[in-house]
Amino acid sequence: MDISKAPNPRKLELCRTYFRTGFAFLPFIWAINVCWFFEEAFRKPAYPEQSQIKRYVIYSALGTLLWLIALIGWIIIFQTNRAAWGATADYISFIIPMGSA
Amino acid sequence: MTLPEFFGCTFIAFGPPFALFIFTIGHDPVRIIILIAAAFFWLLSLLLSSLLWFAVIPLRDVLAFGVIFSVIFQECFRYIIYRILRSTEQGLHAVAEDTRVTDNKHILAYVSGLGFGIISGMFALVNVLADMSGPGTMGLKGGSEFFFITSAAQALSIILLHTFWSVIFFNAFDTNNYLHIGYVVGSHLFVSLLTLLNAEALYIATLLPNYIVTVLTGVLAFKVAGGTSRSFRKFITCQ
Amino acid sequence: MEKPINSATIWLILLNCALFVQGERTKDKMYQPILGASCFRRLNGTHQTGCSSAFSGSVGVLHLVNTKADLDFLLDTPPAPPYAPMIPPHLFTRDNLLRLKQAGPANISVVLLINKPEQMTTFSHELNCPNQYSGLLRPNSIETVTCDARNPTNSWNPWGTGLLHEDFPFPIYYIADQEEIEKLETCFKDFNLNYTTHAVRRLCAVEVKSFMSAAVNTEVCMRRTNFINNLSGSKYCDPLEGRNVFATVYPRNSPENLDVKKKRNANPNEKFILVTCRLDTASMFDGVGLGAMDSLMGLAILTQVAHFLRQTLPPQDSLPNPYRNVLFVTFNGESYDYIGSQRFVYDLENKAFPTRSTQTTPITFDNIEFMLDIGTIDDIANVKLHTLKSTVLANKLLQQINSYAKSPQFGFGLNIQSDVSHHLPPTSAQSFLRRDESFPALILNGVPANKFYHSIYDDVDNVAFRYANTSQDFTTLVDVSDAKGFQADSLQMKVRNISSIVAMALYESLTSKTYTGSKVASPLLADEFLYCFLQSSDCPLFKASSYPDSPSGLPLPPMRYISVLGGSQESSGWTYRVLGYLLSQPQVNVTKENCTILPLQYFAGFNGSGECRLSTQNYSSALSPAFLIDNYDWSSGNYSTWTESTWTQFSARIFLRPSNVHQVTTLTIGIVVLIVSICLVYIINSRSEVLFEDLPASNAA
Amino acid sequence: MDGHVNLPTSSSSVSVGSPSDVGVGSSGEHLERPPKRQNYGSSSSNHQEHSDQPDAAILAVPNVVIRNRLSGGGGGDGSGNPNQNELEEEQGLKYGAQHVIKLFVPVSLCMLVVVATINSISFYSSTQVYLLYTPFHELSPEPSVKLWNALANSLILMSVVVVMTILLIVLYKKRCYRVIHGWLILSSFMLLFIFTYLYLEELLRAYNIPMDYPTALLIMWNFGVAGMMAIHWQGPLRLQQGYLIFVAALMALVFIKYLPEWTAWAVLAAISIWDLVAVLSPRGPLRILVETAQERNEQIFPALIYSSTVIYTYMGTHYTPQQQQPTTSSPSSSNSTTTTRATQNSLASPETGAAARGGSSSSTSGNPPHQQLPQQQHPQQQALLTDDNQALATEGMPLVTFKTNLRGNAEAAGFTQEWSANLSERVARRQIEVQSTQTGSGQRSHEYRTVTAPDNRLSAGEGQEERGIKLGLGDFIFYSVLVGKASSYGDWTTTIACFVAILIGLCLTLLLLAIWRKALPALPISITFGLIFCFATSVVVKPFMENLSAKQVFI
Repeated sequence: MDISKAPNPRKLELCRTYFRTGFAFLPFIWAINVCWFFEEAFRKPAYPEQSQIKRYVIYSALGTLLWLIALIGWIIIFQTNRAAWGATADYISFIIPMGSA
Repeated sequence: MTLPEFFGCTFIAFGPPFALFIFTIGHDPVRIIILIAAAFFWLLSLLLSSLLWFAVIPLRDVLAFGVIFSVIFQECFRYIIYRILRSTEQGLHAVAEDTRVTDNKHILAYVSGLGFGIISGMFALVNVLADMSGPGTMGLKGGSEFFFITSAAQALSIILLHTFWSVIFFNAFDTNNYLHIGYVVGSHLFVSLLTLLNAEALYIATLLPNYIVTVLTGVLAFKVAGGTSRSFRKFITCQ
Repeated sequence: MEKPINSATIWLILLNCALFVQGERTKDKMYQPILGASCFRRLNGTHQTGCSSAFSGSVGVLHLVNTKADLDFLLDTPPAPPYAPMIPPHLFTRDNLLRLKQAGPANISVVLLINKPEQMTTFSHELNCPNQYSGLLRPNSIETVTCDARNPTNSWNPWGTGLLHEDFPFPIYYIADQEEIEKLETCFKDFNLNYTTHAVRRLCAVEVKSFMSAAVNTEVCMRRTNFINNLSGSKYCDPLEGRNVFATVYPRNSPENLDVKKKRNANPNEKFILVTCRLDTASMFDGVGLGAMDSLMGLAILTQVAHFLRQTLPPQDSLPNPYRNVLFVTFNGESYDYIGSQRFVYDLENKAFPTRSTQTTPITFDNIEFMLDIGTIDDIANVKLHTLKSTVLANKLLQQINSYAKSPQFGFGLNIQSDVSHHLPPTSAQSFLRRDESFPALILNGVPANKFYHSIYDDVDNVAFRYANTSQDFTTLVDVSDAKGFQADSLQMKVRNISSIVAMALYESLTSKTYTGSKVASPLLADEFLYCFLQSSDCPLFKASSYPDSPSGLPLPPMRYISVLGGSQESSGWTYRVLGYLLSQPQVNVTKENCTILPLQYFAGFNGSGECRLSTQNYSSALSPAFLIDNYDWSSGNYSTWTESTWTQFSARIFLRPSNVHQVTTLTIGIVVLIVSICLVYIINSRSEVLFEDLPASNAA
Repeated sequence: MDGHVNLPTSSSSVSVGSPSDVGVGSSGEHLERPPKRQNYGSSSSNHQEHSDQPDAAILAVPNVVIRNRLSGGGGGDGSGNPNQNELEEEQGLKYGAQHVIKLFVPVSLCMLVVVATINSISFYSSTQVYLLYTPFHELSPEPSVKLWNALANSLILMSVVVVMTILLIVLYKKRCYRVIHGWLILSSFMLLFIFTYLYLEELLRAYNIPMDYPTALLIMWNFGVAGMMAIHWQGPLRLQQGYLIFVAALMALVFIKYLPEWTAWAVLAAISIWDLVAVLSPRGPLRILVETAQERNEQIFPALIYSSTVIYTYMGTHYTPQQQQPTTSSPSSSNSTTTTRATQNSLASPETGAAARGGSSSSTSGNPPHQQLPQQQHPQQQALLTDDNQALATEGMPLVTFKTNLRGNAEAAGFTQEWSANLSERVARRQIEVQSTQTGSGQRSHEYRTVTAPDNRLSAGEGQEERGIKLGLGDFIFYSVLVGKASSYGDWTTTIACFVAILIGLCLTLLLLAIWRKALPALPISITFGLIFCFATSVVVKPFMENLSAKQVFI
């Protein structure tokens, strides 16, 4: 939907819902939230709900960042140590590569 | 993997058309539609010519035959497009109040020409490009090292030529300038038949004339489109 | 599509044509396929062996290696790596290959073995001690006691390089066909000579695709294959698996109690003389390798012996001990740590042989009187009888054998020496001795003379076999004086002699009467047998031993590599039929209609007329026990753990590889054109009003 | 003046709705309810409008803009002055162009995804497993056998489609919304999770990239949930569009993989024929649904229809200030419409998807996932349509923007006018007919009004993202199936030919809609063109081009 057309309370509600949903291991939702409400939070002339939206957006951004770092870190660790971990690595492998340890 | 070769040739052949599209077509839906419509008509012409080639079994190996007829068909379809677009403009005249139509015609010509060019370039090159992305290059069973790059260059010249041709062609019919019409058809035939020499890998003999023709046609199109040496000088000297 | 299309069928035609490509694509002018056989990857409990290409195929510049110098050139100063050396057999040596391996995929990405055997003297890539890590093991060691790897000259395969057990980072592709080799060489000569300018030229290169799914070792790939999360069921490797073929001279008359719940019990009265040999062979390349000398000789002799005994022995009840019988077993997968015999022993221990489905009582070790194992008979004139310890039995049999070998009546003129030591040949008997060193196993084995052991060159020529193609009856024994026109030194005669000797000795030990007849094994049978297994499955013997008018085999020799489940089990299948035919008794009064349920079986017979016979042959599984035992310790080395990796395709094609210079120039030109055109168009478009002065700005292009 | 303007706008907008829905229904025959729903809301509003239109007309007499807007809706005033019909024609067509492009882009994207996948992941180009609905596997080499296999298969599939449609009609008549909801959730869940999961797996496998379950599951979970929210609830428009395109591509891939060779082609042909029948035949299934829909005030769901615009109720509230004015001028119209609209959307939006997806999962409940796929697309057969929310948007749209837009879209006019010129009188005649039958029966003509023309007119107003055009995912899917199938033969010229042909077909469909004012299915023209060019190219053109390019001859 075109958020800029929505009434302010509605915006806040949406932003909050997205923010809360994000806690269910849904960093992507947070990312969406950030992109979606960035304009609202920082570019629009101030309105009562904006401060809250801003807060949610910032938190979502932080959450996304943390998740991103954690995920990338984990992927690096896994890919580098997969061969070394042997069976355990295989058991948590979604795709086991062909033709290599 | 010779992906470099692949991208290189792709850029050579389709870089300029791409740029043209981005800056002069992309922003305007109608132009895009005309472009695609032109492409569609070129497809029709190709279909007809290959049907002919297909039906005349004895002459299948005589490419010149197929080439000549496909050129003729293409020019016919160019004319058909011309008629359609012009009638569009009449319709516009009836409605639209501003004088857009009058100068539109060059744009329409240019757009449809580009459509012709791009699709013909694609059809000529796309499979070659696809084969290029493998690990190998041309030459195992004969064939020059420059097969791909020359193909790309030829395709580019054809694309540009089609654009210029359309501009000249449309204008010629507007002004009943049969000389120009003759020139378009003639040069098209000349270029296409010239490329027959590529089979013998006489690339200089084909590319050079082709690009000369391209430049000439470009200049002619430039004049037709209302450019003059004076305006060109102004353009260069950035006044 | 060359034919004109009529409108009625246009749709069909259209749909058809949509499916296949017509006309020549540029691709077809760039690439040329090369036919050959690829080396592939096998894994055991601890290692991976063989070769694999890169995931999307390995590409290397062709380089013809005629001398060691060429190789040095490639390894020391490669102008435009990676390369794909084309190596003739005589340079395909261990140190050369290891040097190539060390050079790494960056320099050597493919190795082509081209079939130019002129200067080749030896070509065996088996270990010096075949099955070095299995069989009769030295106490608390994983190495076999029966062979000393540190002393190759005294080993069982003195010429072995052991490359079969190396792991190569590049694919090795064997090109047998001279035309293909011609293609490669011309391509090399046309484009790759003058090495100095290699870096800046387009070069003739080869791409080999033989990517292997499995890796590391059997444990890993089996774990991954049987992995519960393996949703798509992708296989990484399959255990080597085949079928042993066994048959008895006399039909067994000890029916099994059919009650499935009851425990199976052996029949203590039954006594068997176990005559065994090995069924399979091995080689480095997929589908090539006949194992003519290294294993087919033994099989031929066993078949002859079986045939001879079947023809000469009196009815079982007239024997001094009417419960005695001869059990012929051909073990499969012996080349890979005795898969067949290990499984056989395992089954005997568990009273699982033969299976319940045969409806006969299981056999235990107590039923086995002694075992005569026919190993590799490289040189018929120089055969030894190996035993671990000197026993009465062994001496008695040796004496019997020699009595016939030397007897003037038959004039075989052979002398079988005895060898009593731990220096046992790598044959199936080791699996039995390993379980119990006192097991009465006698091994008939030739002195190693096979320079092509387990290789693609152990073929017809290696055994100097020439098919006589006398379409005479090979199902009957012939008189000793009747050579059927074979030279005395011909392979057929040699096989006839040795097998007659063995057969007579067995005859004597069974009947405890000396063999007085004048009939000996038929050289014709040997001729036909070898022809079938060395040259063409479409042969009289196979025809005779299959169902009448059943489709004849391919004009190729049967594959004798054990392969995997679902792989071609040609050799075991044919052996099954042949043994069944030669060891069965005709049932004259049974019609074809009633001759359907085993053991009754209908054979075409020599003249193809068809005859019903009472057969005794059967299969037993040759899958290593390691794959039956739950959570088996793969590195323990108790049982064979060989698996074969799965692959999607073997393919090779040659083409021209553009030089990097060329590629980079093309790319840069392209990019420059792109950028320039973008700038140009932008400028023209933005200032078009200046350029096309008499046009309003808005629409100028 | 604004007031006046607004009033007509609102009315016009409403009227817009109706044709649009028609459009929907038209190509969307299989898509059971969603179309009807929408038709529903819109057409109902239509009635109301009619009552208002007179005064609307009166208020708006001097204003051309108003006229053509109104004409967009009911012929009521249009009948007044036929020549103005031409005007509205032209202006209506002017803005067609943007919307054509707005459809080109997503359709091309969808095809791109499919073609790229086909060419990079061999999994999707090879068929070993077959759908439950294609019992004949075309294994014999005989072309004739293959042919009847294919025909039989496609027959079965089509009958499934019909059955599903009927089933849904029944369910809808019985108001079994619960069931439909269940279907919706289930099937969208399956699509977004299971098939995406398979896709991810094959993708990674194709490039032999190792990945661990935690990461994979996290990705799947995020992707799926975000998709559910975007499609069924609320999310950024771009995100929703992206998800819809991806879902369509996924479905197309499934068809390409699990349909036997010739069956795929047969099904394409059959579907487009069925499309034609269901839309144009007087007793087409769509029709029945439309009528039932009209008895209830219901509206199409946003799910499963690609929309180039925003489709949410909340804007209505946003506009309240401006709405005041219209209400004052003519309370009955704008008030009623807006309110109803709001309510409709709120309840409808979830259901639409349900209807669409519902058909599928219901029938196939209990089948393995890939077998369920086939069905899922039937419901999604939707054609062009606009949502009446545009009405909302149009309300309070200042006249100025409209005028500027006129200038802005000059070329648009330039392009489309040609057609209007050729067809003007014919259209005029049509119009007259329509108006003459402006009575109860006249409604029909309303319902079957096309979307584009009015829609475009609206689009003249504010930014493009505001108002737009919708295309059913079904069309996406089958276009992509066609192109993907063509590309699976490894010949790019064929692929390109199909692509161009389909786009042109789409153009024509839109034009015809704009000109005929009669609901047209979106599949037939494009698919026919596509099929013709696919086979013609691969049989006739390809050899020719290959000979040429092998010799480097350029024409």
